Formats: sequence, structure tokens, C-alpha cells
Amino acid sequence: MPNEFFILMKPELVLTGIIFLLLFIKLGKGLKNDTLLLLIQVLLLLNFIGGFFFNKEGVLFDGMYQTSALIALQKNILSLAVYLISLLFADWFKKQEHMPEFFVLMLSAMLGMFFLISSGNLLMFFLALELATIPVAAMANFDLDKKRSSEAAMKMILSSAFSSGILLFGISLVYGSTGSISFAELPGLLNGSPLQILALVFLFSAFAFKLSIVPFHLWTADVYEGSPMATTAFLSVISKGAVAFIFMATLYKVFQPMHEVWYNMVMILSIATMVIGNLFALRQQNIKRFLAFSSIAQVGFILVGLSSNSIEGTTSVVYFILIYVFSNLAAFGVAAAIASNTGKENIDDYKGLYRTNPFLSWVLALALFSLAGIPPTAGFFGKLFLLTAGASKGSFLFITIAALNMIISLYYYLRVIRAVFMDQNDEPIEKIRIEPSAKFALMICGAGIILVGLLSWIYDYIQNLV
Amino acid sequence: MMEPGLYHMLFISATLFFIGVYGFFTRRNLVTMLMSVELVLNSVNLNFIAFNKYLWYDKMDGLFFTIFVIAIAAAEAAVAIAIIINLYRSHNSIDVENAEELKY
Amino acid sequence: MSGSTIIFYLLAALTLVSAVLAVTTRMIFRAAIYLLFSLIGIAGIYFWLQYEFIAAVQIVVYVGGIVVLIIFSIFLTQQAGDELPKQKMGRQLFSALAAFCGLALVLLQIAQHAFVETGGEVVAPTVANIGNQMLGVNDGGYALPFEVVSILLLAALVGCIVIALKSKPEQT
Amino acid sequence: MPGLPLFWRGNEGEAIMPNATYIALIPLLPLAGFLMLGIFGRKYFKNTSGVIGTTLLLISTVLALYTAYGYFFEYGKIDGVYQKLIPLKYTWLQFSEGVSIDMGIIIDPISVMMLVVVTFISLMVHIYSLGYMKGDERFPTYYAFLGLFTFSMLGLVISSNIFQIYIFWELVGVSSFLLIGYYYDKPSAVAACKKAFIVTRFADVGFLIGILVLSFYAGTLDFNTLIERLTSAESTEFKTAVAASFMGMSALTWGLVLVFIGGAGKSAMFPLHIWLPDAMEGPTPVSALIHAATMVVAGVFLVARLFPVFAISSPDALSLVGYVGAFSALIAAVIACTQTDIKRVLAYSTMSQIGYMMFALGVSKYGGEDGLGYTASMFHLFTHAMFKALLFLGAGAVIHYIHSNEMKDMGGLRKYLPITHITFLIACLAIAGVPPFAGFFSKEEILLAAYQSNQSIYWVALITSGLTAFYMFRLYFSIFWNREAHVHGEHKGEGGFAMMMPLVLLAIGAAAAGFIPFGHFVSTDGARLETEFHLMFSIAPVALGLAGIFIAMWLYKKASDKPDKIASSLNGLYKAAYHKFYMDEIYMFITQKIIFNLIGRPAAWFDKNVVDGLVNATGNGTKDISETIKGLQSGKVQQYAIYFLVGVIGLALLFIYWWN
Amino acid sequence: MNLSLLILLPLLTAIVILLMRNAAQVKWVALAGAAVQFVAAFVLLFQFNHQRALGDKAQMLFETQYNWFPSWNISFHLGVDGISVAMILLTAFVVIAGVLVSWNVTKMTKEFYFLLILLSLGAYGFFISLDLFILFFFLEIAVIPKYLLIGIWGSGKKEYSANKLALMLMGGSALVLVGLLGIYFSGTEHSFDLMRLSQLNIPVSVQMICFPLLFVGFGVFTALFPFHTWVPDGHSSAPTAGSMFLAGISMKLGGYGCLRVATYLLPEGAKEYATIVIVLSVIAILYGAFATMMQKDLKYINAYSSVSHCGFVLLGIGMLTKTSMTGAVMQMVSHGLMTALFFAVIGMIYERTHTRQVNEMSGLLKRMPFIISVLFIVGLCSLGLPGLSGFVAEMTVFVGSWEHPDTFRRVATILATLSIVVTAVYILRAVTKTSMGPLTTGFEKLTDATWNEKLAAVILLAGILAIGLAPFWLNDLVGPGAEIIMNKIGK
Repeated sequence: MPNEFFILMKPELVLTGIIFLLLFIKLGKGLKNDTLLLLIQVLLLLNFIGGFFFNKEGVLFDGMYQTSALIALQKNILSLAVYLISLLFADWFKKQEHMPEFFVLMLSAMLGMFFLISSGNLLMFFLALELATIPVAAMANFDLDKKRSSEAAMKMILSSAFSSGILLFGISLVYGSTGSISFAELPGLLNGSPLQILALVFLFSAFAFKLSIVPFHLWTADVYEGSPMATTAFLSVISKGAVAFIFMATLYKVFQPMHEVWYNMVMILSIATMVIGNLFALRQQNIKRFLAFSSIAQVGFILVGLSSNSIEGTTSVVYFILIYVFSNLAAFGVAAAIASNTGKENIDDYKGLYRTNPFLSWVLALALFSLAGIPPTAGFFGKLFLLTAGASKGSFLFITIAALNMIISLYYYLRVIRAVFMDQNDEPIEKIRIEPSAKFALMICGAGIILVGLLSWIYDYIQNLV
Repeated sequence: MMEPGLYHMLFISATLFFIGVYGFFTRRNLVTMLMSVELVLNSVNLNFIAFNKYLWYDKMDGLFFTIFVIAIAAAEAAVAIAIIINLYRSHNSIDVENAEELKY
Repeated sequence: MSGSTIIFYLLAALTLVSAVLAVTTRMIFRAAIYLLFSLIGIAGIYFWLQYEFIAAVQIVVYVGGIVVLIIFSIFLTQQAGDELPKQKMGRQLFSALAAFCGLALVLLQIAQHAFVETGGEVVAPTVANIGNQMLGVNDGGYALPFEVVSILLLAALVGCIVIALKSKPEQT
Repeated sequence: MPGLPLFWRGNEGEAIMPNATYIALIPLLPLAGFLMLGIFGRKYFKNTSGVIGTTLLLISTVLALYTAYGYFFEYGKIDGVYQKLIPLKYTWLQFSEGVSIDMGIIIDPISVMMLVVVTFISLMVHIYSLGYMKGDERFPTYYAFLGLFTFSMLGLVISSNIFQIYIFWELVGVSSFLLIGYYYDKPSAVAACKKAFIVTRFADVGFLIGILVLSFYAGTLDFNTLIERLTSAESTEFKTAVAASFMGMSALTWGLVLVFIGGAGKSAMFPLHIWLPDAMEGPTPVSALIHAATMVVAGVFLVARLFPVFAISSPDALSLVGYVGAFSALIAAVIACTQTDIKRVLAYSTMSQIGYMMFALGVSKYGGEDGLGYTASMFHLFTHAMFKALLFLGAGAVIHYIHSNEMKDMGGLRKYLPITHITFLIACLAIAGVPPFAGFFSKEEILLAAYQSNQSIYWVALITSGLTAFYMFRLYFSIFWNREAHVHGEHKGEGGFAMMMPLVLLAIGAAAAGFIPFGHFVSTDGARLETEFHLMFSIAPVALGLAGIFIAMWLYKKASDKPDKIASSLNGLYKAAYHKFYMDEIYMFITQKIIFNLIGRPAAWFDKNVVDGLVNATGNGTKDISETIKGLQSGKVQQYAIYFLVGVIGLALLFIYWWN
Repeated sequence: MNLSLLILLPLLTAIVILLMRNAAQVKWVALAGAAVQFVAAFVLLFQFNHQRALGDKAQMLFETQYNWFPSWNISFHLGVDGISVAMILLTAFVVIAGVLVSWNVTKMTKEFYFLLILLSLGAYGFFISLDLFILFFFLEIAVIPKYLLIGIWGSGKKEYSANKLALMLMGGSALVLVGLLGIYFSGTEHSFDLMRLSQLNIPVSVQMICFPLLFVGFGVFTALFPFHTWVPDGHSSAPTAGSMFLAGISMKLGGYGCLRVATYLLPEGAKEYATIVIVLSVIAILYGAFATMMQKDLKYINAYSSVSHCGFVLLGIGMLTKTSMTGAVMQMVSHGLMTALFFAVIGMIYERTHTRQVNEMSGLLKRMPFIISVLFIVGLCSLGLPGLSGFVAEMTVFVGSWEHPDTFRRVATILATLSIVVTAVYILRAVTKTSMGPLTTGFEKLTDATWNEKLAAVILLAGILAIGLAPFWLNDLVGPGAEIIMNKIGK
């Protein structure tokens, strides 16, 4: 038992270790930011690499905690993302007085997500979700002297408290009608009665809130825009990824008896999410807000794949999120590099960027193409497989609407491309000095964007784990 | 009047829940909004306890849920209040209508 | 009608009426006090249900912790005597309508649902039972959630410190 | 031709085949000239290109004459009937089973006759141009285009496949276009070449559809097979083609009428003639070659090529040919009487004469004596090529000398241009049908054929013949007599040997060609046709012709105001004829007002505003929606929560009460 | 021949281009790459013919197959039949010419050639794909290079045009995608493999839904009315090589897709919707022609005329006879070469006169005989002069269309033939106005074509003439492919 305990909970334990290490360092006040950041980066890299080894399938704490190869992979995707974040926003991190605290918060949230993915009952699920949320609200407020940052944090904490209330109400109804909070027992107890549908809707809305599914998405853009870039990236990539994983697991496993209900729910909300996300993204000027709405639309796509309720669905969602990590982080990384050097966050400021910063421009272009689903970037494969998985249910109208939404999304991605490559500007952003670590991370992202799609074994690898 | 039972509890909790929700919708002061959230969480706690008491008395899941929710509520309130105070410092107001710079 | 029933109804009335007042009064300090009453009412109901431990926790955490925190923050951010700004009428009406619809829907569903009951043996919510299970690792033990909550509280603490304890020089 | 026998004699019982190699060379040599001069001429053959072109064509001419000799006198006949021989056939494009475009050579009387005519006239024009175009900036280009035209025209006449003829048909069209637009910096020339191309193109669509119709029913594009299948009443192809009807006419008739429309376009039949007068913007030798002697008779040739089908299977279509021809002949003659540009007069005259050939075909029947019209038509084609080329070249000499096309700038030139004068006179006599010049014989045969078969056409033809004599001599007298010449000193003579030799050779032809016993060689069924000469019959046309000549002499020999007086007394008719019966205006109305304004402009407008507008509206609409719903994201966190709750309630209602 | 080579060569070229240091090196690398590819295309042609002559009757030759996404049953399956070989030849011609005419691009040369080669990569891949997934992959790969080429190196309202093009093409491919997914899930065996699918019988109900999706989707690429409006704007704003690639290659992707995917895999759908296809294509033919008549910008003229000419492609496909389909493919090849050359010439003229307005030029023949001669030839090809490729293709379509005895198709054919007059009108108007007449003042100093322009023109002309003068080789190449498609459709 003890050995198994350490092996199975390895990711969480490692993360906890890092958190405490950071706290001790902070208390000791021994290290400069640069050194510390390097240390953190190394630790996170080790965490990521370590994630590949000693993975075992198993259950702990009477089913409260479960893990499997797929879950390990999902956690590792998140680890990778966190590692990339630590590289990409190095410039910003170094300027922070409270950098260790930021990482403590971020890694706590990560820990919450790990528990979330591994959670085996509704209580663990709820606690992990809160652990994954509350520190992020604090992270959102990290630009302490910016009004927008506080506003964003306020919106986040209040909205999420509200959504927690709804979620809890839903959980209580599930509990009341079945008497169980265990994921393993619930499928046998759910029967699709109206009250359970009501409970499902309440639960669903909480997931939807975290995933920014329309109409529960409204906090997203404001929080993304106001928060520091690193927080935004964390929210949009890691938080979303983790919730998508557990959402999928919950729907596929726990609510399998009610799959007809949630299939339709997912379909309707998917369409609404794509359409609304796209329509809002059309007219955004701020790059973070723009990426916020774009990520909302992306979630709409994830839902398409998710709706398939099949192995292909799981695989394609995990695959897509892997790709999404690379693409979105690359976009945020470029935006961060520009913002931290010039303070410019508007798309119009990007005009003529290519003339002065070709590297950033190409990475941004790759990232946006990948988000738009243009070959040969991985985003193409990701989206296509999501659609293919979704199409297996045979709803042509749904798939057609989804496919047509790709056009709108292409339009606004091209708007950025156009600003970067085509528009004339007498005063383009000057040549930016990119942190070496950020440059390295951008290269990783770029390579990921290209290779994850073309190398088909990655997809097969995921499929084998499912 | 009937002997109080499950449905009474559920009625109270549901009503409390939506009173909290109403407060959350209408209060302009951030602290009072937070108070409304506390009402909401309390109503849920009551739900869990009621279910545990009347239906699923063979285990204590509902009870534990309540305990943890209380803990979470505390943590949430703490962070929320920290954020509100910070917001007050920058805005000199905790009126929610004054914090809507981020929109559209 | 037994005495306990009357007590229950009184507690329920206290809870609900003070909750309504808490979300409607325009004096912020009074709102906090009404909230306090409402929470005490709920604690009373827990007592009534013979969940004394929970009732105690409720009193300690909410009344002793959260409400105090809230009152503190009110003092920090507001002159206590000020009237709260009034919400727009349309918003109020719409909120009331939405909340009422929600309530009606939920109550209707609850009322229509035939709840089943476990036939198992009653486990008394004594402190001993709760304590054992809380820290147990097997057979429905809640050690893991306990740990998770501790980390959450730690993180919340760190967050609060960073946010609220803003160092002076930065304020310029 | 050492080593190359004239023809292959196969084994006993097999058909005799002429040697295709040298027949193929006839068109290919001018093509070689075109390629060589077109690509390298500007660089390497700046001055020698004329000689190169002419030499190549001389070889072609010799080969053509050799072929003619061989065919008519050596091997062409079997049992007294000239055969349609196909010495070469190469599948160029296979559409489907049986239907393919073949590049082949057909050797039969008319194609051989045309080979001779085309090469000979072309040679004359080549030689003539050596003098006429001397010093021109684009001399090599000119000869290149001439080569292209000659190639195309020769290809056209030896085509063994109806699609092959269409191919060369288009090619002569384009070479005509290029040559009309030769003086490309003159806006009128540009307009004229465009007009010529587009009008004939319009007719070609008819031809094309006709081909499609015929080939569909015949199941082949090969001339011989097609004719065979569509003329034998027993064949299934014939039966279906006759049985299928559309708007009251059989499919076969439709096909033939459509093919005839193509022919009418190229041969400037009414109402598709409007391009021909304008085509005179090209260099005059070109007019002689293309717009008088060869290309414009392609329509006649086409009808002649398909004559058995017309005559046997669809008399309706054939009579249409006859009436259109007769009407064109008359109307062109009337217009010719009023024109003052000498080349335009000749152009209308050409149109009129082609009308003759057309109606001669129209009044003919198939086989034996009844086929007189056919023979006459071909005969007239032959003689007309001689004298009309001569007229144009003569006119060219005049224009070369006087630098103007207008009659009013001319007069009394007989002293300055003696050779031109004489040859021109011979040509005029020939066209007027004065014995014993060539035109007399061919025209007599035509009139006889018309008389025997269709009286109304005969009378039209007779009147036209009188008018012809009148306008030709009006032209003649206006140029060479009338006023005294006022010629500037810089002009030197008639343009040298190069220009005079063709005139003389053609004059000999125009004078003597009539004596060829044409019926021996060319007839509907290939058998020998004896044409008799009816003295009594000839009196009327000859008398009319002479009358025309004398009226012209009375009016135009001396400068006077008589013509003007007559013109004003015939006010309406004269004006109408002078304005070519307003055909151009009608066309302008149709193209500009109807096609451009009522179809083109609305189409462009529709595209820009409706179709494209819809596309843009979709884009803008999306943006508008986006702008409209931005209030959803109001920045108020409480509103967000309200939407949240509304969403939850909505979903719950939807799935509890409706979708379940 | 290993067909992967056709994809690897451009890929290699593109990578090498990225590694180059200066513009001159980039140009030569691109040219070398295009030339090697050109040779490879010919090698393919000869080997293909050789193989056929040896009696290899397989539907597709040189098949190669690698597993790609085995869990989706996707494989990297390549193979060619005569139709593909013809399209590859076309691409090779256009690419090398496009590289040559872009010799003077000075703005971001490296990126320009990189995108050009990437675009060609998409086309090559598309034409040899036998798996619908990779077919779609290559179809979409080509969209963004077009967008960037227009947006960065274009002229006029380039951003608008680039956007419109990218969005409309994406719209088309979105429909294609849905159609492909419909096919994929139609049977019990989920497969994207073209050969496999052609043996399965896709249920009629699926065909009825998927055919319009696929046909319209691919149709957008090939200017199906009313989805053609990206064509005029896109072409006129694009840089010369961009227009050449767009009209010469890209629009053909659509036609090929309509034929190979929509019609071949969904024969019942094709029959059912033939009427609509024919009506739309006849509208495109005539309407495009009439709209062209009103244009004043040379590029717009050619762009609208492309709408009209591509209508013949769709007409040929819609008529569903072997001959008409052969004609459609020939028209694709012919139009590709012709329109590429046309755009090349327009580009040459524009580079010298700095205007494309027909009204602002006159008499250019005097100053640039070579360019204008080519303009004449290509104009004549466009209006269907025998001896040039346009004639052959159009006539094949006409004859093929006429093989149906019913009145509707007859009338459609006749209406389509009428367009050749309108074509003559606008082509002659444009050509004569620019090249003939008195020379516009200010143009006295203009120079004729440079070596690279001449070479580009000669290469394309050679292609046009090779088809125009000796169409039988192309016919023999394409015909059997069309016959297989027809056999699937049945009579």
C-alpha cells in the first residue's frame, strides 16, 4: 500500500514538494528572482519528464482518487503547459516582487487540477475544482497596481463563487436522489428522472462556467483581459484543459445512463458557443480579449468531439488539447513578449510587426493558423478529428454549422495575420529582445504545432491509452 | 401544521438559495454580494444535512460535504475580501457598477 | 403540534426572514447583522436535526469567522452609516422574476420526485464517528479531502497575503 | 518528283490512291513560311521575307497544278466518274466510337479546283505584294500572315472531315482578322477587323451547332460517310434524322440550315454581310485574295461540299440557300451602285457575285443534267476568282498611285496607268458578262439553271446582272475617264513588274477561263456534264449588260451633274442604298443597345451588387450581429450571473419538459 | 516512379529556400526546384504511358500507401491515372512559368517564393491523393499561401480580396469536409480511401446529401455560380504569379474534386443533381461572359472570363458522358495554361505601363511586339481558336454534351456555344484596344520582354500548342480515366 500510494500519487506529491520548497525559499529570502526562476524552470522540466515514468493504473482512498495511463498523460500535458508558461513569461516573472508566491499559487491550482482529473467522487471533484479556482483568482490580481487586474480578480472570484453555489446545489440533488457521491457507484444509480436532469443541468453549468461555454462564459473575456498575461495563459490553457478532461470523464462515465440528454445539451451549447465566441472575437481589439473569445470558440469545437461519446471522442479531445496547449501558449507567448517590452496589447499595434520581428510574427502566424485549423499545422488535424468524431453521431446539421463556423474564425485570425504581415505602419513595434527562455519555449511551441499533427503516432499513442 | 420533514428542509434551503441568488443579482455593494453568496452556500449545506438525515443516514457523506463546504466558504470569503479590499484601494469604491471597465 | 415543531418553524422563520432582510436592507451594517441572524438560524436547524457538531462548526466558522471578516471589511471600505446605492428597478424586477422561476422549478421538481430512502443502519453523527472517518484513509475515510482543503487554505492564505499586504512603495 | 510516284495503284479491285505526300506539302509549305517569317522574320528576313514567301507558294502552286493534272487526267476517274479519294487520314481527336476529328485530305473535283484557284490567286497576290507592300515596316509579318491564310484556306478545301473544315474555317477567319487589322494603328482598321471576326464568329456558332446536329444523327464527322449515310433513304441514320423534328423542321434540315448560316457568314450573305465592306480596311492585295477570291467563297464551297445532303435529303434547306443567295445578289448590286469608295464598290460586287454562286447551288438538283446549277456555281467561283482578284489588284494599283480610295479623287487615270487600265477593263467586261470573257460563260450557265428551275430567282438574277454591268462601268469610267487627272509629280509609274505581272496573268485568265469545259470536270455526281450554249437565251442578259454599260458611260464618262440629279430624284432609295440599307445601324442598335445595355451591363451590375453584394452582406451582417450583441458582454458581473441562471433554467426547462 | 517524390521535391525546395541568404539564391533555388519538378512531371508522363503501353490496366498506377492515422483508417495513399497525370503536367507548367515571371519581385523575395512553392506543393499533393483525408489536407494547405500572396504582394484592394478569397475557399472546403465525413460514415466500414469507397456502394440517401455538399464545396474553388465572386477580386488583386497559380492551378483543384470525388464516388447524386449542375454551369458560362464584356481592367476581364471558362468544366462534368468529362479535364488543363499565360502577359504589361485599364493603353504592339503577340495568341486561345488548346477542350465538351438526345441538354449546349461569340467580343475588345491603334503618349520608351518572361511565355505556349495541335495524346491520357468514372455512373 505505501509504495503504491507513492507511485500512484506521484504527480501530486512532486507538485506538493515543489510548492513547499518554494515556500521555504521564500521564507528564507535567499535567492534572487533570476536564479529562482531558473530553479523553478528546471524543477518543472523535471516534473514534466518524470511524468513519463512509473505510471501505474490504480485507485486510492476508497475510490476517491483514481489514476490511469490516460490520466497520467493528461496530467503530463498540463505539466508541459506549466513548464512552457514558466519559460514564456520569464520576462514578466523576473519583474515580480512576489514571484515565488505566484508560483505557489499557480502550482496549487495545478495541484487542484491534478486532483480534479484524478477525482473519484463528487466531494473530491468539488474540492479540487475550488483548489483549482481560488488561487487563480488571486493570480488574476497579481498586477497589484492595475485597476483592471483587481476588477478581473473580483469578477472571477464572485462568478466562480456563484457557480460553485449552483454546482453544489446540483451535487446535493444528485446526492439526495441517489445517496452516493462516488463516481463508481453513480452510473448504476442514475435513472434520468427529471430531478436528475435538473441536477445534471446544474452540474453541467458549473463545468460550462469553467470551460467558458455560452451562456456561462461571460466572465471569461473580462478576466482574461484584466489579468496578467501569465494568468490568462494559465486560465485559457491549463484550466480549460483540465476541466475539459474531467468534464469528458464525468459525462462519459458517470452520466453515461443519461447520455442522450447530455448529447443534446452538448450539441446545443456547442453551437451557441462557437457562434457567440466567434461573433464576439470578430470585433476585439485587445489581443488578450481576442484570444479569450477565440478560446471560447475553440471550446465549442472541443464539445463537438466530446459529443461523440466514444473512444474516438476521448482521443480527439485529448489530442486537441495537446495541440491547443502549443498553439494558444505560442500566441500568448508572442503577445507577452510584445506587451512586456512595449506595453502594447492592441491588434492595431501589431501592424508591420513582420518587418521588425519576423520570428515573433512567424510563431504568431503558426499559432493562429493552428487555432484556425489550417494545414499543415496540428490544429488542422485536431479540429478535423474532433469533427470526425462528432460526425459519427450522424447529425449533419450540427457538423455543418461547426464547419461553417471555421470560416468566421478564420476571418478574425486572418485579421491579426493581416495586421502583422500586410498592413503598412510608419511606426511599427521596434525590434524586441526576447528572453532566451521565451524564445526556446516559442520554438518548442512552433515545433509542436507542426509536428504533433504530422506525426501520426502521437495520436495513436493517445488512442492506445484510452 | 405538519411534522417537519425532508420536504420542509428542502423548501427552506431552496428558498434560502434563491434569496441568496436574488441578493447576488441586486446588491451593488461587493461585500453584500459576498454575503449573498454565503447564504447560497448555507442553503446547500442545509440540503446536504437534510438528505443525510432523512434519506442516507447509513453514511455521513452529506455531513462531510457540509464540513468541507464550510471550509471552502471560509477560504473563498477570505480571498474575495482580500480582492475586494485591493479593489477598494484602486477604485476607492466597492460598488460593483464602478468596476466595469472591462467589457464588450 | 409538538414543541419541537414550533421551534422548527420559528427557526425557519428566523432564517428566512433575516435572509430576506439581509439582501434587501439598505444599511450595510444591518445587512451583516441580519446575515448573522440567518446563519444562527441555520445553526439552530442543525441543532434541531441533532447534528450538533455541524451546528458548532457553523457557529464557529461562520459567526466567529466569516461574519467577523465581513464586518471588518465593511469597516475598512465604508462608513457604516451610509445607505447602500439602490439597484435599478428593472434589474430588481428581473432578478426577482428569475430567482422566483428558479425557485418554482426547483421546488416543483423536488416535490414531484419520489425520494427513496436507504434501509441501512443509522450512523450517528457523533464527534467520535466524524473524527475517525475524517482522518481515515480506508473505508470511506476523508483524509485526502482533508489534505486537499489544507492546501487550499494554505494557498488562499498566500493569496490573501500577497493581495492584501501590498507594500507601501508600490502605491505611488 | 523523283522517287515519289504521282499515285499508288493498289492491287486489283482496290481504289487508286494519289500520293498524299506532295498534296500535304501544298498547304504545309505556306505554313512553313508563316512559322519561319512569323518567328524569325523580324530579325533575319527583314527584306527577303517576300521572296521566301513567294518562292514557297510558287512550289505549292506547281504542286497544286501537278495534282490537278494528275487527278483530272491520270487517275481521278473510274468508269467516267471522278472519285472522292482520301489519300491521307489521321485521327486527331477521338470523341467517341465513330465520332472523331480526323486530319485528312480529300481529293475530288471541287477540292482540286479550289487548290488550283487558291494557290494561283495567292501566288499572284504574293508577287503583287512584293511591289505593293515594298518598304512597309512589317513586311515579314505581312508575308507571314499571307502564308497563314494560304495554309488555312488550302487546309479548308482539302478537309475530309466536317470538323476539320470547321477548324480551318476558324483559322481563315483569324488570318482574315489579322490581315484586315494589318494597319493596326488606324482605328478604322481595328474596328473593321473586330467586326469581321465577330460577325463571322456569330455565324460560326450556327455552323458548329449544325455540325453537332449532323454528326449526332450521322454518327460520324467524316464527309464521305456522313454524306453516304444521310443521303441513302434506307439507312437508319437518315430515318432518325428526318423523323426527329424541332419546331416543324426535321433535324436534318435544321442541321443543314445551321451549317448554311456558317457559310453565309463567311460568304457575306445577307444579313451577315456587314463585315465585308469594312474589311476593305486591309491592304488591297489582301482584299483581293481573301475578300474577293478565296475566303469569301468558302461558304459556297461548304454548301457544295455537302451538296448531296442538301439536294437529296433536304430540298427545303437548299431553297433557303437559293433565296438568300438571290436576295443578297440583288441588294448588294443596288448598294454597289451608290458607293463612292472603290473598294467598297468591289466589296458589294463580290457579295453580289457570291449571291450568284449561292443561288446557283440553290436552284440545282443532284445528278446529271439537273446538276447544272452546281457546275455553274463552281464555274462562276472559278472565273470570279480570276476577274475579281484582277479588279482588286487593279484597284490596288490605282490606290497605290493616287493614295485614296474615293472616286472623287480619281479620274482620267487611263493615261497614267495604261496596263492597269486595260486589265481593269477586261475584268469589268468579264464581270459584266460580255462575251467572250470568262464571266459571260459562267453567268450564262447560272441563269440557265435558274431559268430551268425557279423563275423568280431567274428574274432577280437578270436584274442583278444589269445592275452589275452598270456599277462596274460606273467604277471604271469614274476612275479612268471622267474628269482630268490632277496627279502630283512624285508618282512614278504603275508599280513595276512585280505589280504588273499578276495583273496581266489574271487578265489572261479573266479573258480566257470561260472556254474551259467546266462541266467535264466538275459536276454533282462526278460524271461528265455537257453544257450547251443557247444563243437565244443569252440575248437578254447580254443586252441588259450592254445597256448597263451604256448608261454608265452616259453618266460617268464625262464629269457632269447628271448622276447627282438622278440620285436626288431617287432620294429615298438612293439614300437608303447609300447607307447600305441601314444594316450597320441596325446591328449597332442590337449590339450596343440590346446586348451591351440590356444584358452585359445588367449582368455586370448584378454581379457586383447582387451576387457580390450578398457575399459582402454576409460578411457585414455577421459584423453587424456582432456589434448588436455586444451588450451581452456588459462588464457587469451581476448581469453575467443573471444570464448564468437564465441559462440554467432555460436548459432545465428545455430538457425536462421538451426534449425528453 | 515513386509519387512521394512529387511532394518531397517541392517540400525540399521550400526548405532550401528558407535556408538561403539572399534574393538571388532564392530565385535560382526556386527555379531549379520548379525545373526538377517539371522534369519529374514529364518522367511521370512517359512512365505512365510506358506502363499503359505494357498493358497495365490497373485503374491507378504507381500506387504507394503508408499508414498515417491507422485508427481513423487514414493512409497516405498516392496513385495516378491519366487525369491526375494531366493535372500534374499542368501544375508543373504553371509553376515553372510562375517562378520565372516573378523574377523581379523584390519585396520579401524569400517569403514570396516559399509561399509559391508551398502552394504548388498543395496542388501536387491534391492531384495524386487517393485518400480523401490527405486530399482535403492538400486542398486546404493551398489556401493560406494564396491569402498571403495576395495580401502582401498584391495591389488594389488587396486585403479585401485576400480575405474574400480565403473565406470563400474555406467555406467551400468546409462544405467539402462535411460531405467527406458523410461519405466516411456512410457504410459499416469507415474509410477515406478513394479506391475502397469506389467499390462500396454508398447509400443513395447519403449520396443525395453529400453530392450537393461536395459539389458546391469544390465548386466554390472552380467558380461555380453564384459562388464565384472571389474570382474577379482575388485574381485582380493578386501579384502576377499569384493570379497565375490561382487561376491556373487552384481553380482546377475544384474541378478535379468535383469529378474525382463528387461525381465518381456519388454517381446517383450526380445523376440526380445533373440538371441543377448544368443550369448553374450554363449560367456561369453566359453570365460570366456577359459580365466580362463590361470590365475595363485587364485582370478583371481575364478573371471573369475564367468564370465563364470554368463553367465549361462544370458543364462537362454535369453532362455525364465520357466525352464531356474528357472535355472537362482537357478544359481544365487548357484553361490552366491559357489563363496563366494571360495573367503572365497582363503582369508584364502592367509592370511596364503601370496600368491595367484597357482604356488607358493603346498601340502597345509597336513597343513590345513579343508580349503583345503572346497576348494575341492567348486571347485567340481563350476564344477557342483551333490549333490552340481552348478549342480542343471546348469542342470536346460540346460534342460530349450533344451526345444526350434530350431537349434540355441540347438547349443548354446551344446556350453554352453562344458564349463563344461573346468571348470573341470581349477578348477582341481587350486585345485590340491595348495593342492596336495609335500608341499612347508616354509609352514610347517601353521595352519588350526580358529573358525570363520570354522563357515563361514560351513554356506555357508550348503547352498550349501541344494540346492545340496534337490533342490526341491528352485525349488518350484522359479518356480512359473518364471512362472509368462513366462506367461507375452507368448509362
